[in-house]
Amino acid sequence: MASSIPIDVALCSNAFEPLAELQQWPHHQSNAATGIFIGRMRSQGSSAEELEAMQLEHYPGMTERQLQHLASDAAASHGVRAVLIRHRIGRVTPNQALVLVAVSADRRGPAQRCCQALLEAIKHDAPFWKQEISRSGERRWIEGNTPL
Amino acid sequence: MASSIPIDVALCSNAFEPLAELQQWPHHQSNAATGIFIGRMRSQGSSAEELEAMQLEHYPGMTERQLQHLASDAAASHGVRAVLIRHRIGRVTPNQALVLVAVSADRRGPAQRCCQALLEAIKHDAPFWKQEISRSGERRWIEGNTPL
Amino acid sequence: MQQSSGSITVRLFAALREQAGWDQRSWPLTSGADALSVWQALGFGDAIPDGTRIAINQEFESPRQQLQQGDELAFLPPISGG
Amino acid sequence: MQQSSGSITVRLFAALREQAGWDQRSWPLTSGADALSVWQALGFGDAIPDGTRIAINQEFESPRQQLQQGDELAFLPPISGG
Repeated sequence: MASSIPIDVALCSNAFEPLAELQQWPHHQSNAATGIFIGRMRSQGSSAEELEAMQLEHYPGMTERQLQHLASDAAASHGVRAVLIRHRIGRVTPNQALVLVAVSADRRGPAQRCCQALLEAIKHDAPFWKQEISRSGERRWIEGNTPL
Repeated sequence: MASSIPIDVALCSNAFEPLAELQQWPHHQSNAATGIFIGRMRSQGSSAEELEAMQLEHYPGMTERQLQHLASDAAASHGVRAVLIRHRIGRVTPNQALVLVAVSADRRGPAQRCCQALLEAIKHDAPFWKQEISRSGERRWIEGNTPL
Repeated sequence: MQQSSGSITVRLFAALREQAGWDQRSWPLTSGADALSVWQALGFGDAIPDGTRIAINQEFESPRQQLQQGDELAFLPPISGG
Repeated sequence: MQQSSGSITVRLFAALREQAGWDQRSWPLTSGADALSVWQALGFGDAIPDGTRIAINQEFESPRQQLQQGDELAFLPPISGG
């Protein structure tokens, strides 16, 4: 299913401020319902060690197209009016924003459900890979996602 | 179930900017997952007529306590870390923000589910009453909520 | 009529307030009174309509909860917040 | 060995890229080749591990999808975005 609604997708190679991105996105001001998710980097790694940073690798070209495609599918199947995605790439430090998903719709149900479903789709079907970098300099690739 | 996490509840008798409220709320910057909902007034009423405004009545004292109580219950049952609620009262015009709910947690599932459940709880169990005012000056009390 | 034993405050909101033409009044408490009996005594009808809820001292309560001297009893028409 | 009929580009990412020591190379296309046969010919093992996905020309595909001259074939280890 394709969708002709406004879909605004960007990869950010530097730190981004989710609220500033939303400020630039007019749709949350003109629709009755907007669901938003902000995900940030944890300071502890998958083995509970303190992290120095994380490296976020992606597949240039495919990742952008896949995000657009996932957003368009989710928008069409939930009947929403506008979608925003920001996803960080490159070197990230604890507490920096990793992902922002915002969905505007005429009703709260579609806005919330679409936001939730799109976030899961991004986590499972957009080519990103996280490598944790511990304070001692050890690097470890994360396979799969944290539990829902 | 009571909860000792930060719960920030306020009724706003004047127009409020959801992003400005979030900007003042530190928890979305320090937790891994934040779910947010913004609800705005529709420009069309329940019979599809163009609205001039809406009057939002509440029960002073009970409404604030009930919001606090609903937030505290939802926070405890979903295991989240911080909750913010803003709800408009008084005369509202189309597109103005009516409600803001934000929930921060360590994981995306609790943040999103708590935000969604708390919004439903507010809609059904917090004493607010909407009166639509059409452009021709007709006033009508709304009974119940728009479908989810 | 049962003997009066103090008074309560009755509060109305939204459509109910407008229909009744008042928002708050003191009402004599008769022994054994509950929200339903006050609703009837106020002349609002035999039954509390579906969706109308009762608050006593600003907490939701059953319409059969017995009232006490000094209680604030509120009749809340169907809620439409959020 | 089957006859070569052009070439494809193979791309690796994340842990797989680091293990192999390269991220992109040209690879001769043999007739009937698919992602699984290229995986084996590259010496990565008999089977593509669970969770590793295949993209051909930047779209997800089955590992048994037949490859064409000029295709970009990518092996994607388990995704961890969001």
